Amino acid sequence: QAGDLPTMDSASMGNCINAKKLCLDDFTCKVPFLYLETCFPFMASAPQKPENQEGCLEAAQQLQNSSLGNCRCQWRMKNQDICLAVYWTIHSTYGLGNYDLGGSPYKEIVISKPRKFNHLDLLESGSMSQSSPDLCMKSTNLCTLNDRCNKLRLAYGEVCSVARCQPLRCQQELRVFFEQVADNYAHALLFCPCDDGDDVCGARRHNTIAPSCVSPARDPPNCLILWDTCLQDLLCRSRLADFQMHCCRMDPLGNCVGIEPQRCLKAYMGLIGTVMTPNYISNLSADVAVSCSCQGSGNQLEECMRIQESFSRNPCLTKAIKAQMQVHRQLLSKSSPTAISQD
Amino acid sequence: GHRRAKLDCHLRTELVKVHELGLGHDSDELIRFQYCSGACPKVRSNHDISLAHLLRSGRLRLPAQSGRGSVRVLSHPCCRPTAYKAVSFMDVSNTWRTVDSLSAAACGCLG
Amino acid sequence: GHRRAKLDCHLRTELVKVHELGLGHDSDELIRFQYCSGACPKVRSNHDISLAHLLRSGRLRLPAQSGRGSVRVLSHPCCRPTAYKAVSFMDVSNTWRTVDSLSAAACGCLG
Amino acid sequence: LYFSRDTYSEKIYIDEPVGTPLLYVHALQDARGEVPHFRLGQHLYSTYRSQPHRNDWFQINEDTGLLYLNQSLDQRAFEKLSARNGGFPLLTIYLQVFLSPRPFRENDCHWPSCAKVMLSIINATMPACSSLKPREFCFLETGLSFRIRENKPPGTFHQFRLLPVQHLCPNISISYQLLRDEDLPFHSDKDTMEVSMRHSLDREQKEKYELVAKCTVREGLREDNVMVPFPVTVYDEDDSPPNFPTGIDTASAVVEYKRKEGTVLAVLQVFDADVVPSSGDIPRKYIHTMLTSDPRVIKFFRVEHSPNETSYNSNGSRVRAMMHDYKLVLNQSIPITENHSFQLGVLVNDTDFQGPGGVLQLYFNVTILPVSIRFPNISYSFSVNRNAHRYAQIGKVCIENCKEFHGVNITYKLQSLSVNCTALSIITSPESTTGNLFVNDTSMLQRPECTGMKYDVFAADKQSRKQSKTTLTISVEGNFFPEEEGCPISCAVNKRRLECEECGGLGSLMGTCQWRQGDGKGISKNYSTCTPSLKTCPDGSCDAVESRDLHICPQDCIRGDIIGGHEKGEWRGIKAGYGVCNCFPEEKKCFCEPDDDKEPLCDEVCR
Repeated sequence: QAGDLPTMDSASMGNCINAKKLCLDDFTCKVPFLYLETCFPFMASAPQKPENQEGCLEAAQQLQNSSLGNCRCQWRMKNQDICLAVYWTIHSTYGLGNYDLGGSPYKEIVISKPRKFNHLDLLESGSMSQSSPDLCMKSTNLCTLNDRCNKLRLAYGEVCSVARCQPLRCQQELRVFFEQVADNYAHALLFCPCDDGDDVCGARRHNTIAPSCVSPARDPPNCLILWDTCLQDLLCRSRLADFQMHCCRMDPLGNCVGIEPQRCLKAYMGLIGTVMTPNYISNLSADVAVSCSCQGSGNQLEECMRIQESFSRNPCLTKAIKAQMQVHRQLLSKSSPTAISQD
Repeated sequence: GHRRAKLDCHLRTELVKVHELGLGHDSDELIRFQYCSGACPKVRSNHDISLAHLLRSGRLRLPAQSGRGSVRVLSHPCCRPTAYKAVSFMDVSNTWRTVDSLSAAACGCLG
Repeated sequence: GHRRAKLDCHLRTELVKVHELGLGHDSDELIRFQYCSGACPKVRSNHDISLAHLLRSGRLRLPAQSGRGSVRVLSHPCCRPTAYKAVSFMDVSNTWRTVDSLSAAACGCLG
Repeated sequence: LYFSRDTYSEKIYIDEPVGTPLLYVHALQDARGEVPHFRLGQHLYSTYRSQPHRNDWFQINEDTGLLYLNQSLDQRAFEKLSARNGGFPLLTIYLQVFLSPRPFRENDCHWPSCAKVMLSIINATMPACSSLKPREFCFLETGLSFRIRENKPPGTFHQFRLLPVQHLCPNISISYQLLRDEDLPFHSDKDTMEVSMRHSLDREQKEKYELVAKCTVREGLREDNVMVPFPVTVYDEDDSPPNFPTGIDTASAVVEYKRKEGTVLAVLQVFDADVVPSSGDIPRKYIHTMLTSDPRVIKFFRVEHSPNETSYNSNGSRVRAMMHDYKLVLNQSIPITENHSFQLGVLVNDTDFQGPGGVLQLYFNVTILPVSIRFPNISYSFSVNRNAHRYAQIGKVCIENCKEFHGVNITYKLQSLSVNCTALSIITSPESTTGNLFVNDTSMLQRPECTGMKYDVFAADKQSRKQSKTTLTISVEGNFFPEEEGCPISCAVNKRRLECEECGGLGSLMGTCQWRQGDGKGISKNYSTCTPSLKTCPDGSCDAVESRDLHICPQDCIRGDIIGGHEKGEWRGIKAGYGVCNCFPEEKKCFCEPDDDKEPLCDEVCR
């Protein structure tokens, strides 16, 4: 019986790799864990429905009180995929209906105050200054002036370029970029504000993650099929769960209770480079969507629409993106004080 | 000393806009253009010393190239890139482009 | 096409007296001094095209070199020897001398 | 049995008394006589669902579906539940309600046999009735939405009353109605405040009902109305047999010139008013088989099925449906001598559809026409300049309808009829089945006595060995002049008009290369370059003659490096270039740069 469970203290949450080691040293934990690994063999291509669902549920409940019960993974940890495999071995059992992934595998992170940009003064001076500096171009050039941002951006730019596009490498390098670049640079590049009707700025913002290479499918797949594809990939499933938890929690009134905008944006960026890569819908819009359709959903049209609308009609996400754009409008426009802090 | 070394063949960086590269790409995006510059005095051979002397004394009859000054003769190794790297950017139609071997990655005195 | 290729990097020969070499050997004996000259158009890279364009448009800020105009920058590979050979002669006191790597044996576009 | 909603919700305040009714869940029948029994999952799940919690507070009446508090939820209980809420301030917990007798599995809660109950627990006691706004008596903030399966027995699927608030504030007069429900298959009962179906529904008639529910709250003389959307989605079952949308079940398919594998010969459409099975399952459920045992038909033909969702108008709203395209496709190229016709039947089986008519038969009336290899009854004559270089393209010969042919392997051959003067060869360009005549031996052209040539041209189909012949007369024009010394083999090497036009090169028609002046607009398809013949090079295609030798037209055929501003062709060649593009075939390299880039022989800094 689940009974009264110890309160969850987030600080004590070790990562799941260590938790697994602890578990395997303790017979009462080892047996149910090894059994659970057969329930959702993440090494197999698709997690089929386990034959003996009862046994799996029981094993999962026994592990609730073990170190595995509330272990998490970190964003930039080594062997992240192994950690995520352990997490989902434990937590796949609790999916409440398959369109609710039940919480994020990632540990809580401290969202740092948005840092200023160095070299901003450089952009205003002499030969650097641009005739009509739209803020997306400015963000791009700010990235170029930062060693790490420039290096990682060139890395994905090369494998996502026209005539040399390698979709899988492009997705991988995009993930590396958004994971390893300082948040202020990643935010500036992705959530740069454009004036209404400025389609040049909008086109840069829309194409900055090279959508024609990342998701080259001519006619977009059905969102349910895309969702299943994502679930079969450890990283995509984890990023989707993180997004669901940090961007899609609405109270009955539909306002974003307990959603921290910066954390939601991090979850949104976490999906870039997976099969469910979200992007702006056009050169003239700040609305975002995942490229999938609800054609051919049959009786699951409502579930399909929910998946689609968790990106295209998500007030929490839209508010977070708009707020971030406003921050950058101040930071990047001329009036802002020159940046001093080093990267 | 340090000051002297700065004149030797080394990698330099210049921030340029893509359209300034003269490759026909019309974009305001900045890129870090790296190139090699500096002298290569140290490794000169007997050949170089004699050649320099003959050049200075005007002893060599160099065929003029049609209207463009004398044909080039170098009496010392040249400071040139020993490795290159591609540079990617978004052109004016916001398409990602990559130009191979656009920027120098390392320099050396060659020949 | 033979006519044009003559401008490309190739081996040239000049008959010079030993004392004209500037190596301090005082002898009137003639030697065949070979050196490399010519352009290297076919080996240029995107880097060279852009560097040439930036140089021409004065876009690169080159630090002045002490007393000899701005620092050396080459926007094309340099035509330099890729092999050398020694040359022997009898000096003014009729002693056989050999100077290593005095003459170029083959040329190439380097860098 | 199935739930009329996939998620129910209700608001609970702390310390509401035991026995407070919360909500009714409703189940609808799949077949008459089914009686629902509701069972509650043992666990509560919080927003942060990593750990379920035992359900000590909620119970359900197994027969009526009434969910109620069987233990008051006090402050201590609230704290215990929020501890597992992942730090989110608003506590939302989920219950799972199952429809037995089917065996339920706690964790496998999907509609239709399981519904989620979302309870928002407010960390405060229930406010006084007088302080509540009218809306709070009428509807919850979470929207209403209902699911009803078509063709199923009618039943009650909702009751309007907000049980907790109306239980704790009994003297408020509240009434509900569905607007304009007279002409709708739904009825809201004033007394029971229940909503039910008048009759079973047909999705193919109407798939979505966007109704409006009105609530009237009377307190003394004051009357307030609150209206909310009341959407009902009708769920599909495979109750429509496939049919022919235009009544056409037969199509004719003629195989004539287009005989290449993959050629679509004919298309027939099958319409299905249902949208189940969904696109993922269609290949398994919608089976088609070719009704033939003739191995030749199986060898040369295949049927491709591509389903697409469509929609049609019904009662003023769109209803989704499926349109299935069945294409007869050539599986392999057919010999040109084949000459017969037959009818190919194709059985289409909607295996999901139980009734009669789930199986249709399509007919393709296939006619395979023989195709003749014949030259038009004209004799070809071309002229060639004495100074033409090797690979100069003199002209093209073509059998009748050669532009139409696809998938037929035609080869052309030349046979010389003149003894002392034969300079030409011919090569077949595969895509357009034409014969390209080109100069192959220039020494012949330079002989003064060689003033003309005569050839027989043969066109043959490899497979059937059918052949046709015509005659070809060539006149030799112009006087021969020796070429400038030191000219490159390839025109493409030249970077300026002067150098270009003073030299010839492989493929040049008149002995001199031709200069193409570009538009000079950035990286453009119309780049400047020196070419043996403006007609064929550069034209973005490395044709059969050009691919014989890279020196002829490297602009179209290069696979190596292209330096400077450019865009590569899809497979090879320069699609667009900046300024002047010139090439060095030996080094397999091309350069594209503006002409003003004089070769920086010795820029001022290089001494």
